[in-house]
Amino acid sequence: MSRLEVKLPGLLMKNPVMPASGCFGFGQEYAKFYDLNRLGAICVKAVTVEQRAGNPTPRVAETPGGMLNAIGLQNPGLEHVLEHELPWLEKFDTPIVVNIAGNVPEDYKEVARQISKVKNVNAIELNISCPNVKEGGIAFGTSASTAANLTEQVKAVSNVPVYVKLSPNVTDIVEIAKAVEGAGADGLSMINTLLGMRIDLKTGQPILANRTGGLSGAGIKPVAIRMIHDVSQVVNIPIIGMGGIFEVDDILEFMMAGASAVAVGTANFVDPFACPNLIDGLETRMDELGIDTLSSIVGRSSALCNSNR
Amino acid sequence: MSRLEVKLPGLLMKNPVMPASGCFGFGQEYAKFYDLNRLGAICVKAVTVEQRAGNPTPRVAETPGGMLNAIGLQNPGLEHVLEHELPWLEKFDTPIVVNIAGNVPEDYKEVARQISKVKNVNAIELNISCPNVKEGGIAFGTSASTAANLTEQVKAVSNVPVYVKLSPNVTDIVEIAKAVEGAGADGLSMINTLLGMRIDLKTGQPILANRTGGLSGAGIKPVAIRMIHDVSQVVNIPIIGMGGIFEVDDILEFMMAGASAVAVGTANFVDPFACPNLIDGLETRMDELGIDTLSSIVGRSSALCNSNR
Amino acid sequence: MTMRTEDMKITEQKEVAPKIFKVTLSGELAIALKSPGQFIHVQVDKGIDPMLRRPLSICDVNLEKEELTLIYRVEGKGTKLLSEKNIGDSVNVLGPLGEGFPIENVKENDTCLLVGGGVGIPPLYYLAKKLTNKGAKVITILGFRNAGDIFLEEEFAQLGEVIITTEDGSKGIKGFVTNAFKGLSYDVFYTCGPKGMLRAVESEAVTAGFISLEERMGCGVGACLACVCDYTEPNTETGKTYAKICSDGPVFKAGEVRI
Amino acid sequence: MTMRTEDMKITEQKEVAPKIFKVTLSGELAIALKSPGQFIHVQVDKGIDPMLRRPLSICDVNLEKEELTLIYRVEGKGTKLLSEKNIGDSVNVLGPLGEGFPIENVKENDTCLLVGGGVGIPPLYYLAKKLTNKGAKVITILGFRNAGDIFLEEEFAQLGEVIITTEDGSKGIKGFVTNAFKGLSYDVFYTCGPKGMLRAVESEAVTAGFISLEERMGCGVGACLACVCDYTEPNTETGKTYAKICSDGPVFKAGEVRI
Ligand SMILES: Cc1cc2nc3c(=O)[nH]c(=O)nc-3n(C[C@H](O)[C@H](O)[C@H](O)COP(=O)(O)OP(=O)(O)OC[C@H]3O[C@@H](n4cnc5c(N)ncnc54)[C@H](O)[C@@H]3O)c2cc1C
Ligand SMILES: Cc1cc2nc3c(=O)[nH]c(=O)nc-3n(C[C@H](O)[C@H](O)[C@H](O)COP(=O)(O)OP(=O)(O)OC[C@H]3O[C@@H](n4cnc5c(N)ncnc54)[C@H](O)[C@@H]3O)c2cc1C
Ligand SMILES: Cc1cc2nc3c(=O)[nH]c(=O)nc-3n(C[C@H](O)[C@H](O)[C@H](O)COP(=O)(O)O)c2cc1C
Ligand SMILES: Cc1cc2nc3c(=O)[nH]c(=O)nc-3n(C[C@H](O)[C@H](O)[C@H](O)COP(=O)(O)O)c2cc1C
Ligand code: FES
Ligand code: FES
Repeated sequence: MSRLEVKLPGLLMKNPVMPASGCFGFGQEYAKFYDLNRLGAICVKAVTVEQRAGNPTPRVAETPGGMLNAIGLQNPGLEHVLEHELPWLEKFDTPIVVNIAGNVPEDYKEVARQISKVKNVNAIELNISCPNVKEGGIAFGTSASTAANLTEQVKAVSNVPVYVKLSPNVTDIVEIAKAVEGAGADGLSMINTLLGMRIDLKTGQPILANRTGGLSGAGIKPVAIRMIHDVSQVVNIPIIGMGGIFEVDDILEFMMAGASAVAVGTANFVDPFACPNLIDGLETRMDELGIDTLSSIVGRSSALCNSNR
Repeated sequence: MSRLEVKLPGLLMKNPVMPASGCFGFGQEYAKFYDLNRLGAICVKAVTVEQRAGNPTPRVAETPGGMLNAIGLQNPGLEHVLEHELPWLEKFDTPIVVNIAGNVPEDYKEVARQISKVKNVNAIELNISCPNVKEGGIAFGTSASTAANLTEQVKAVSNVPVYVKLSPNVTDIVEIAKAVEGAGADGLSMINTLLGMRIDLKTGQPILANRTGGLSGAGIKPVAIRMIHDVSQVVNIPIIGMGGIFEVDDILEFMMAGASAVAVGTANFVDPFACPNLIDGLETRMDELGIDTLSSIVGRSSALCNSNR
Repeated sequence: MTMRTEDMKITEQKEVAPKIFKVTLSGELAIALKSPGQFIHVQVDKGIDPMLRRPLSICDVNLEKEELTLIYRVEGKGTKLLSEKNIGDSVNVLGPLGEGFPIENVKENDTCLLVGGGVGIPPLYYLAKKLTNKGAKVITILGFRNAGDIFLEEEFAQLGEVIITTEDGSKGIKGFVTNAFKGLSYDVFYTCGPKGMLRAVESEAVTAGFISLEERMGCGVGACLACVCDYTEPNTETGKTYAKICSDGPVFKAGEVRI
Repeated sequence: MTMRTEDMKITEQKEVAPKIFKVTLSGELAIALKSPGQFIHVQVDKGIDPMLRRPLSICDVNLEKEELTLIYRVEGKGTKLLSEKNIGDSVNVLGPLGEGFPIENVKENDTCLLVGGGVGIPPLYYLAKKLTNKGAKVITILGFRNAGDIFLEEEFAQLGEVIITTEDGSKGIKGFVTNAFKGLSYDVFYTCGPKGMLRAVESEAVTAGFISLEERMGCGVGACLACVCDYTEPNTETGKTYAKICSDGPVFKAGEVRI
């Protein structure tokens, strides 16, 4: 096993880095910059049954150390993804994770059923945490019982492992994580964006047409680390960690906090080469810190915490 | 009435800027840099019945665009504050807000009863949102009914207006705000810090001795703006806004979002002159934006929202 | 593949009108341009604040010196920081991005009407050069708020007729760019500027033409869907109902998308 | 009041040992110093990342030229950024802060033992100068990891006897600073360095002395309570059970606080 390899349900990753859903389209744009086989995995934009138009523009606003987005799950719909996007990805031999969303449980199930039959789909990421849509999305992610119920239904129709993507906009993320684990989730993805707003001083109105948006970027990292740490202490399923990863050290920090792999979102916008650059920087930094293999530090903080008690 | 003046229950402020609790001690340190009369008000560190030792060190850690703190409500205790800190503040004629905390409702009531009798105390800030103590603190701030109950009890024994300081670490801050308003709160302070963590890569352990800490600083501003906006749409009591105020524009953004005054925390550490500098910059920026008086923009976004529907 | 990132060195930086700066950047990226109207995504500073890149149109290209020129207005934090960079400093540039103004169908002696407002004017300059190179005739209408704001007038004048409009009438025709349309005849139009202006131009113009849009952007390369606009009709080739301004645009056929 | 903030200009910046830099800052703040062992709180960069100031001890002061010198190790982001600043650049400095080493009670011909480890050494240099100015005799023990890390040796040698210890024995006495204590006689000791070293020095030393502590800081001025440590006994004057390292310290009487 190589130093960078990590193994998660459905995902044998040559390195722990995948792009985060919604920040990488279906891969075609960034394939113009580098070979996507360099990635540990690819996580694509949320897919819904029908094509979705998303929210009006402006859809993004900058914040100190971060950005808000309110895309609103715009996507070409399940059929188009099955016919065009996933086939295009067949030429790569890196695992594919498909993020799925919907308004009602039936929508999620429909997407999960069909997507998980596709031969190059290795896992589903169940998005119960999109803050930018009126129905579905975050509404499923803020109640433990609703989240567990949806997880169970989606698991029942999926042929591939299901990672549940949690919302940080909750009082007790540990409770929700435990509930979805109990409902059969194979893993967790955390965190989605924090709800935020920016006001345009010239108009006194929110910059985003949707008024609120999801906060991502460097500034949210400590919130993600805290939640991943807390959740990794109590669940026995792996966590894909994300939220503000911009530097090589951030990857190691997420893994020490309890993540088994990581996803990089906003950083792709700052530098289209963010993912391969981070991957390339990992080994040197591991040498400096005396880390032999990544698999040895995964959940290290969790292990140490336990032995400290 | 001057351009910068704002009027809140118990607080006639010559400008909308006060230091945030815990970031300004009891005023003595920053009085070495400038005349505290320049401030719109002064909010002092949390006071508890007994002297408290707080958490072990390290108590602070830096994050991208922010910082974590886990002071743990260290303070010299009610008696000392009554005998030394508040009398020292008598020489200023700017309103004083005292932040109070405790482990159980009786503690809060005891501090509120005694503090609100002091002649230079103009308001109480009820801290139900400290993330860094085991008992009390945030535990009161994450349940609407507990928060309302405590508010009611403290109101009953207070001779001065009570501002309830809300925690952002909740699923539904609007519900909590409405509950404390219903329980008699005269105003709200929001937001306290977001729970966060940083890991030291050399040890694999959290940097803070307390493991988790409260995230403050520029990066949390959009979260604060969102919460203040949402709450200001439904409550009829004023909001003191805080969370990442570093620039003059931030003050205006908070006020347009729905705040009636603002508090500046972490920025004091970056620049001891942060508060007076922000105050000095307000009028020029108001001129540029064509804002006549601050009282005219307070809650402007709230008013506009309503008219948009 | 021509899109890339590159640290480009500033070889010129000057204020050409109040708050309007002209900056010249040197690097190989300059020669990768496909068409006038393309833009670059500029990282004005390392670090996390500002976080996002800033989209700025390419105003001129010097292929020999491997330089490109931008003209930008200082709006907020990012453009302010850019204006504070000095000659010799570098900025990281992602580009060239987007689909620019098509000029393939313009024939020698065709008359092209170029209509620009404010910082929508810069991309029209390289367009004007390309068109005149092809032997086409260029008439340019440049709209400004007032006489003090005017820039690029002389440069355009060397390529053809220039009509200035100012909102306050302090120079040229008073009012908006469309006030200058009367009596002009042309074969195609190209326009870039604020949305209101684009709408007015689209409805006043009597020929086919092309408009260049602006929108807040995330990635700049088509991956994040921050910058979409709706096609008036689903795109005939792809069936798509929306376009990404960063990669399908910023230039569209007039009438092709809703503005 | 002497505490202030000031943009100080860098007049010297050089690497004196691997990752150890010496920087000289010019400005009026330099002459506001009260005592050796005080520190300044340096804003290494404008902007929000890094956000907090960095506490660094004053290593030397030139009153005539209004300059102060720091010696710092590149640890993380902040010190790295500082090391990348060039001569002519400015950094904002808050200071001078804290209570330094008391020297009032040192008499002519007293022998003072100065014990420093790593980047705890710099503040001892200005102390040594002050002490020798008073006519006291200074013996300095400087502890390093290995011979390559050594800095300030010659400077201290000009002021008195210097004993070097290295952990790997590559120069001087092998082991820790306390290995050099045997046979020394002195009237007072002063020490600064890692906590383990301070504890060892405190327990080995046979006279009264002073220790200088480090702690992560927020404000640097006593307002945020980030940097506290416990008094071994509640302070006799104030009844306080804790001290703020930034304002009550960083220097304490040996035994006064728990380390
Ligand atoms: C394709 C394209 C080409 C452009 N070409 C030019 C040009 O040649 N000259 C010029 O002066 N301006 C141009 N603009 C507008 C320019 O991008 C904005 O003025 C600039 O991004 C503002 O950044 P700021 O940091 O100064 O303002 P801020 O308000 O601090 O910016 C905050 C965020 O909002 C975005 N933003 C703000 N205003 C705009 C806007 N009008 N369009 C897109 N994003 C915006 C910024 O990019 C940033 O992400 C162009 C925009 C686009 C989309
Ligand atoms: C009173 C005092 C005097 C000091 N004098 C010197 C000196 O003369 N020379 C020198 O090389 N170092 C000195 N230090 C240590 C120096 O402050 C840290 O090495 C430095 O802050 C690290 O910053 P960074 O950005 O490089 O590291 P990072 O790890 O990126 O810093 C992150 C945060 O942790 C804080 N931090 C990290 N390590 C320390 C530490 N050891 N002490 C306090 N805060 C820390 C930083 O200030 C910052 O807030 C002193 C510390 C104190 C408290
Ligand atoms: C523009 C944008 C679009 C996003 N779309 C999705 C999405 O479709 N599904 C999803 O689960 N998360 C989505 N996210 C959230 C990211 O996957 C990620 O959880 C979040 O941005 C935090 O990571 P970052 O700080 O590295 O960006 C989106 C984020 C951004 C910025
Ligand atoms: C070091 C520190 C100590 C704090 N102590 C308190 C406190 O005692 N009581 C309280 O209500 N809030 C406390 N806070 C929270 C601040 O008052 C404020 O709500 C928060 O820091 C957000 O504002 P800022 O981003 O401007 O710092 C503290 C914050 C910091 C950074
Ligand atoms: S900016 Fe990301 S798709 Fe256009
Ligand atoms: S750093 Fe704030 S009290 Fe010492």
